[in-house]
Amino acid sequence: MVTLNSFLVLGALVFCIGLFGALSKRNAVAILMSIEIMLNAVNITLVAYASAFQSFAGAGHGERLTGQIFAIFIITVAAAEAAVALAMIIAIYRRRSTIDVGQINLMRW
Amino acid sequence: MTSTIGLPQIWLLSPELSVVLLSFLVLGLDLVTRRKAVTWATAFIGLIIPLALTFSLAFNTFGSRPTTAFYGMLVVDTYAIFFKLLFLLIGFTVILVSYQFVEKYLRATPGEYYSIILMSLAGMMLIGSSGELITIYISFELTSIPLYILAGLSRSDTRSAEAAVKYVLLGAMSSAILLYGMTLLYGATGTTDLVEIAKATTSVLHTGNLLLIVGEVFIFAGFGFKVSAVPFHMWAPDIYEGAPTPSTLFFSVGSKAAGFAALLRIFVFGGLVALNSSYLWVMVAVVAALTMIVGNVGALLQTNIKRMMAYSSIGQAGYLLVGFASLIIHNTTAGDQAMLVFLFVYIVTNIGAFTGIIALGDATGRENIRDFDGFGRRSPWIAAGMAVCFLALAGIPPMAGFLSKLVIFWVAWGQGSGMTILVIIGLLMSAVSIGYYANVVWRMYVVEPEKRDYVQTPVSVGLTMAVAVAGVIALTIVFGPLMAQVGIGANSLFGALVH
Amino acid sequence: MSPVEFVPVIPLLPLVAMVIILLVTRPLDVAAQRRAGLRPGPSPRGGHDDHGGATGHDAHAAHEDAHDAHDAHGGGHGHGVTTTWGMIGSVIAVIAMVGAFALAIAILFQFLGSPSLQRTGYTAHLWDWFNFGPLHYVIDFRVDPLTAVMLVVVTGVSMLVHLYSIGYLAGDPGYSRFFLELALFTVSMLILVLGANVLVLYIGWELVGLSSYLLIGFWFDVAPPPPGSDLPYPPSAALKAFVTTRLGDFGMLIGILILFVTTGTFTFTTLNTPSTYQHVDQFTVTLAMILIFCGAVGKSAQFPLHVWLPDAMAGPTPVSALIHAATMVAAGVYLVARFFPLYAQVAGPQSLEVVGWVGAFTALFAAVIALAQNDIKKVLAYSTISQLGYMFVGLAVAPTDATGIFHLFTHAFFKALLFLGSGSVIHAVAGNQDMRRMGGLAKYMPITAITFLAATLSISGFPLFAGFFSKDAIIGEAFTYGADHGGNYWFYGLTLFTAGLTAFYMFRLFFMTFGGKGGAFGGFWGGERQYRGDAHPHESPWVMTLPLILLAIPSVLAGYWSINSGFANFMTASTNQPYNGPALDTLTYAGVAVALAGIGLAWLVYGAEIIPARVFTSNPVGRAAHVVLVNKFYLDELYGFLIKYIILALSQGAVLFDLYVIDGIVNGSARSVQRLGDATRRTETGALQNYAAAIFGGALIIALVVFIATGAFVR
Amino acid sequence: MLLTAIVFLPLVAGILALLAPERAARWIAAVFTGAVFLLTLWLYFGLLGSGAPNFGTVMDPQWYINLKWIDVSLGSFHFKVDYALGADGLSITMLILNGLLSLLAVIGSWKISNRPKLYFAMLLVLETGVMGVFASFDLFLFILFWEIELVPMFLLIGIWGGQRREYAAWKFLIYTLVGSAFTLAGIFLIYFETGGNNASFQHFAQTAPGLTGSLPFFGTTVSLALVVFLLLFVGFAVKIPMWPVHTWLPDAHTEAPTAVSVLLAGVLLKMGAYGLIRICLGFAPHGAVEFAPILGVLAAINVLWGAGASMVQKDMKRMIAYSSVSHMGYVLLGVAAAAAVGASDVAFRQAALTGAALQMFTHGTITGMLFFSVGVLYDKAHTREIDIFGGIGKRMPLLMLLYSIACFASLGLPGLSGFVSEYLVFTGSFATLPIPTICAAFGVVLTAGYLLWMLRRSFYGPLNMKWDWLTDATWLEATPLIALTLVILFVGIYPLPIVNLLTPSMQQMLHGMSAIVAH
Amino acid sequence: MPLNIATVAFYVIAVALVGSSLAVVMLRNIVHAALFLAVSFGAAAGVYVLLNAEFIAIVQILIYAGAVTVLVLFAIMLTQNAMSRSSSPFSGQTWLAAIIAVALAAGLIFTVGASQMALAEPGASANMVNGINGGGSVTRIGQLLYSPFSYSYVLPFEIASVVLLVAIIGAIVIGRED
Repeated sequence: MVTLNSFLVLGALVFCIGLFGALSKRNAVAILMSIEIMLNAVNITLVAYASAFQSFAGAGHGERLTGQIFAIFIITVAAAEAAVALAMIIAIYRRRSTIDVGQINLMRW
Repeated sequence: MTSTIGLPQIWLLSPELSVVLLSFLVLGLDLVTRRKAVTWATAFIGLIIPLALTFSLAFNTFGSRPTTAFYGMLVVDTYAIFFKLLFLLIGFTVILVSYQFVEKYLRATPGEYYSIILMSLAGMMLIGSSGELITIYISFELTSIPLYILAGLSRSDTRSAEAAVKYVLLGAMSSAILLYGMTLLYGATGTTDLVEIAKATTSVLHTGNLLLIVGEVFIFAGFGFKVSAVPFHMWAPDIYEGAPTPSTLFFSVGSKAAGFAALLRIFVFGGLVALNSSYLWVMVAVVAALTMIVGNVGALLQTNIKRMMAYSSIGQAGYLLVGFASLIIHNTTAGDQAMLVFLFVYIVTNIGAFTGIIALGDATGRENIRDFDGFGRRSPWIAAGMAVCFLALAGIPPMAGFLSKLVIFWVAWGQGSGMTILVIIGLLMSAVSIGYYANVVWRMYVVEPEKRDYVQTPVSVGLTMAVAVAGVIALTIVFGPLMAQVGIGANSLFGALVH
Repeated sequence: MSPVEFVPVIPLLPLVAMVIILLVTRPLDVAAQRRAGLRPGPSPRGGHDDHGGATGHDAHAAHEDAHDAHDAHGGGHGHGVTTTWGMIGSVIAVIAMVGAFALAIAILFQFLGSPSLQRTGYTAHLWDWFNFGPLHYVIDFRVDPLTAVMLVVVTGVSMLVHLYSIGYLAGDPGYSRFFLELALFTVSMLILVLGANVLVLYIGWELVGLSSYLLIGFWFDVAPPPPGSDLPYPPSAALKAFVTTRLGDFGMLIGILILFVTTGTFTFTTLNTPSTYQHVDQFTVTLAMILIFCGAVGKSAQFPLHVWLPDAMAGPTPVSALIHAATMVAAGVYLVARFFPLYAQVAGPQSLEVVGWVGAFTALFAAVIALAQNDIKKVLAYSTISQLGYMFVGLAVAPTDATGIFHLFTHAFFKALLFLGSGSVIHAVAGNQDMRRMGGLAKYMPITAITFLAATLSISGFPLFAGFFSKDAIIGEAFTYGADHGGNYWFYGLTLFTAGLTAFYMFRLFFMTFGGKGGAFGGFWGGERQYRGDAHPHESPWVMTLPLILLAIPSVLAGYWSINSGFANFMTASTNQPYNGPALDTLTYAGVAVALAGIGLAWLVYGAEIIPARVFTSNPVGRAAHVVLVNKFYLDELYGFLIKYIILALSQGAVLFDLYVIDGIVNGSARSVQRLGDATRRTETGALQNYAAAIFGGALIIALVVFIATGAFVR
Repeated sequence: MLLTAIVFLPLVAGILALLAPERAARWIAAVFTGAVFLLTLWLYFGLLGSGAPNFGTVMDPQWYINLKWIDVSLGSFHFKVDYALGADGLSITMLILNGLLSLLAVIGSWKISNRPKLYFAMLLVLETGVMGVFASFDLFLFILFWEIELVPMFLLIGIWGGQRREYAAWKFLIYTLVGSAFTLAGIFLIYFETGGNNASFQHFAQTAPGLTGSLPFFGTTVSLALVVFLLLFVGFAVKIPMWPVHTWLPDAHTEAPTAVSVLLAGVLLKMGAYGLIRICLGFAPHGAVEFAPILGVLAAINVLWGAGASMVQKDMKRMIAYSSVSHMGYVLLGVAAAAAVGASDVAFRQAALTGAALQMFTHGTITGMLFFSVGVLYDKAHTREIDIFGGIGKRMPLLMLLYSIACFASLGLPGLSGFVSEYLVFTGSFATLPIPTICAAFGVVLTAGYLLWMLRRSFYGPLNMKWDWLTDATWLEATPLIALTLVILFVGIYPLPIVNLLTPSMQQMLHGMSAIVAH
Repeated sequence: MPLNIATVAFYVIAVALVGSSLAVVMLRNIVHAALFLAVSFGAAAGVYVLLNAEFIAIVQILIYAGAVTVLVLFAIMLTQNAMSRSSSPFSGQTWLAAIIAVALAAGLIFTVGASQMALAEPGASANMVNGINGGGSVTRIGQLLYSPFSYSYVLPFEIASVVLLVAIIGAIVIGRED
């Protein structure tokens, strides 16, 4: 039986996979990809909740579609953020010829 | 709650709206004129409009107004107005102090620069008056993305680009954890409206609800990143150091204030502190203690003044978190009020401190603590103002910094035995903090400079410093009325709970 | 208005003189000296050396070698001229002292003539310091028979010493300063004896210490004597005197405090009333009295705190006469006498036993050391210590304080005379103090010699001289005491033996100085042939001989006051106990016999030189003893060792503790905070993933902590 | 108004001195400190004029002014800081002392040439801070003023100090701040335990006897009042300074310029003692009573430790600094004795407490004089090493005279003020704390030892020809010394006025303590 | 337990999602990873479809699988030589990352399963994928996003527009060649 929990667990798993990538990869672009996976997981969770709350339609604002709306905003903003982040990665690549975050450590201590 | 959108609702939104429109205008000026002064003046003078509109909101100049608009997503209570004013103050000073920097060091055109700042400012102002999670998130991103950009704006400085990359990637991660937290909150309560969340937490849910707790922890982590609370603080030193100095000033005051504005809005207005307060208290208290310790201790051996200021701002966040902890433990407005006052004073003093750093940085391009040797003679007035602000940050009387810190600790002590340990840690860390704050004063006044030339500072920087110092002194004198006024704002935050 | 009501005037007179000298004559004197080129003017660097001050002596003093420097002190041999202003100041001081002395005499006679006044005394309230409930800290003067006697002694000797000093110090650049300090001493001593309560007494007590310090160090700028010389060095001697007496004062202070907290009063009349102590443990009082005696031990140079007095001879000789022989050192005796009712009636017998033992031992001890000294003033110094010991024995063994005080009274005169006489001698032989380079001076300075002889006879207890009456009374009382206390004749034996020693060393001194083999009257009256030095001795001027003559009178005659216990009855009038002195003819004969034996032996060895002095040092035992005596039983060395290796070592320990332990902790914690700061810095690796890991790991840990706090895992 | 003027006139002068041309700075400082000194004197004489003078107590302060400053309720508590200034005998004594020493400090640093504007400005700000401490009648205002003094002192040592000024200035700053962190915690504790609505001195004095109860402490309990006392005391102990937190003092005093050393020893240490008496003793008497025996022992250690350490110092100033440690021990002893409620009569405790307060005054003048004397010597010779000199009394007779007077006053010679206070302390404290008193009294012997030994080594003896060129103190240099001599002599001979001034406030305090004994 | 087509679909999609996400983080070749990212986004869209959120699914495909993936690929191409191929793509703290990720996953799974929700008494245990019951929510979503007259998220919507604007400016300013 596929219950809400199935989706939530799926979301949590994917979130943590993305997290693992974000914490372990050295390539800045790969980190960005991992972050996108994390955001995706958040979206899955949100939409799952939204679906679960659909049966309570009318009980409050937005007929419990809020989760879906939220997901849309997240997708939008994530895209914008990705654009800015990629621009920055390219900018640093121009200067340092590397996008290995292990080497992007001029500033420390 | 009105169901339509009309003039009153637009009025409530008007400060933010006007800031956004101003940013468009400034952006457009690039096409029309190449004179930087024009752009600068437009941005600066234009900010008077949102300021006026905010005051009209504060004093209800157009008749009695609703407190919410856009279906509860925009909440214009006293708390929101307080933060709007605070952010406008930040906006004024940051723009004022940026003039010379824009001339000399900027990668972007002035129009782009000021419009980015203004958009971020609009985001900050919206955070303070958002009554709903989605709005908060979006406002939060509106605040953050310009900050990422600002970090990377320095021409020919590799460190600036590095700071930008670090900031954007870490910021995105913190967004992710924040969103996950919001999602869990949504899952637990079924709504993103803070008032509804407050109702759900007070009526339906029970203490010990893990969904709620994990959601709260993640939200705290997300905003903890913004306010640079330990262990989410690690970005701060690098980004402060790498970013151009006016941007750093903007991070250190704007970003932090926005983070706290959102944190308080969600936790207090959203009624989260009503449940689980004892567990949340543990969380916040531990983080507060760590933040104070790491911030103040870490600053001691820094050589770069901006990096030192980053640690300083971490330490200051720790004091604020002490206020937050005392707010949570007994769910009283006292902690809230103390935090707002502290934030206010912190912002004014930090502006002054950074203005001094900018003055030297603009003139010489140097930003090591060592470079401040003999600054007291090379630029007596700026140095004096800077010294006053540093000492206020350190909490040395009679400046308002002492009083605000006193209030934070006073309130915390009043909350009971657990908090006293936190207060003692805080007091000891204040004593430690003098080690690096006074060090700057020491270098400015005691150490002989390598060369005795006079450091030229433009009027704008001098003016900013004058405003900051006057502010610090004025805040000291009117501290009582200030507390009372801020108290109204703090109380308004608790409004949702009584519904 | 009777004389006694003017008693505050007595200290006031020298005080006024002192202030005049300080503010008027001395600055003018210094200015005059500078004009005359007698002292360095404003330095070439253009400083403002224009208000003079305590520049001692003479510019070349520092360059002369130590010996000469010392010689130069023998009373201003033409190194300078006394300026008019200096002379005016000294004359003012003398006039003030004459006035004070006259008033003191008047008061004494008033007391003698009024038995009621003898009983009640007279109290003058000057001003309050403060009052706390029942505790009164007030400045009061009180005159009773004891004080009246002391007033006469102090003002009398002081007056004569002032007069004498005009001659002795003539030409010294510090002439004005000397009179200033001398007047200060007189004021202090008068405060001491006039105090109606312990507070005032203590004030005077400390102030005489100050004056003593200043006057010992009068020649503060001389070069130290060469190593090996036993000449005292004024700066060191002054320091030693002050600190040593302070050590005694420490005990005294504790004793005072015990009395104060048990009785709540400082006033002597209350303190000396036995009924005050109805509810006080006797042991407490005994302890307090022994502690108070510590003060006396220090001030009166009793063993083991006597070491400062011989060194104090570094001061000018008139100072030695006034302070270190006649008055200040007797203050200890005065102190015990002041508290005598407490010692005798309230405290346990142990207190007076301690007084007696210390006194008796010191008397013998100092007399023994005096045997081997060659410095004329040192002999007199040890003699003083010894005689003070007598006085304490007298206080300890007699039923009243009169016996001891009477010896104080007579001793003041003859010992002052001895010192002034020795001063006259030193003056005559160009500052030399070594008796081995004197001899035969009688012919050169007959007045000095004859008066000196009178004093010597007096101190030796030669019948019918003053010392005979006072000292033999003590010896007699000691015998009675032994009879009353189960055959404890130790005091008697010691005092008697010491009397012999005293006679011996005093006549040794006399013969070595004035006489010698082949002199007239069997060696008593020497001349050129006996003189071993190389100066040109001469008789002193009249200002110096006049005091000698004046002092010789009481030295001879003062003893007759004790006939029929007159003095004792005067002293004890307030107690209404008629006093019966020891009727001990046989014992007196014993004392006289011992004295004569001592004189005879001295004549045999030094006067006629029938027995060579080598006899004492030619055998190994004698030689060893002589070495020990010359070195004064090595007590100075012992104290030096204690100070260096105990006090200074402990102090150094404290400093090191501060430096390494406390500051170690302080700096260490500062450093560990810094190290923590460094560690904190090092966590900022610059690597983005570490930061991210901190964010998520931190959130995870916080969540876990909260989980545990909620008990989520338990459920 | 008078107190407001006294507190803030120096600040105004400081700002003026910064703005004025360099030559005028010292005149501004002199005129203003002089005026302030006269005003502080008027504090006393103004009261004296009115028939039976009422010098005030904590409950009944004179020259009282109370303006609302901060007054907001936070939760169930009231955060209230009033601008409350007042004075009782204790305050007036200290205010006069500060007025006098500040004036003399300005005169004593007349010749300063390195950045005089900043120097005098800092000196004046310092005066404001100290005046504020002695005049505030609100605990929060007190702590506010308490810390004002830090930065001027830090800079004064740092800029105009000696060789190791950096170490000394930092040590002073951190030490004091860490100490006052605890004091602030103590203030919080007492504030909330007494209702959390009022921080006025009167309020605390009234509620002090009610400060009972206990706090849990690692499985056991300690009395609340003791905790309050100890927390408050830490900051004061650092300032006094009490062994073992005294080690900042020798460094700070040694490195500070002369006038600053004078102020540091003369008034800043008194801030600690004032806090101890006024706040610890006055507001946490239960705790004081409990702690008194230990305080007595610490006092004795202070006296002996300081004296011992002075004995072996090579640097004149450092020696005097350690002597301050020693002499402040007498203050501690007096306070301890006043708190040591035993069988003894209250009169003894009053004597002890008055003695302690008087010792604060006398030590301020005497040590000030000692530091001035060393300063005169140092300005000429540029060294303070005792053994390097020798026989310089010959070249500097006036200095020798005045220096000797200061030394004798310090070692407790009757007729000079040091004796009065020390004697008073001893007579009072012996009743309750005999053993510590005996130990402390031995300090008097040691004091005589090291001070006179120092004089003997540097001033006595044959003139070391190396110093043949030394000139005597000028009139300008001698002025502060002579002024202090007069004060020392006056108090030494006729201490009644100052004791009368102190008595009512001391009595009030002891009255509070007696109420506890009755409990 | 009824095993209907939707359930099967869920598991298939779930496996694809987890697998492709793992591939993204595990693969050495960054280009391959980017391609798997597209797969992952697509799988997520499938999940949305299962949850009756067709609009989200479409947006997901368009923005994520389309735009963002392409953007990422461009970025990868532009920074082609940035990473030396010999070295590992993982940083030194891989194990730490793994521990954090696993622990966090465990905690989150524990949390979401164990807690009471304000609205979900029947829903939490109900079968969520009874079948695809047709659209219908798109109109509502549209209304909710920007209707000025009924309850809608018009304020965040407008703010989002500014966010996009600022992102554009930022990308231009940052990406501009000096």
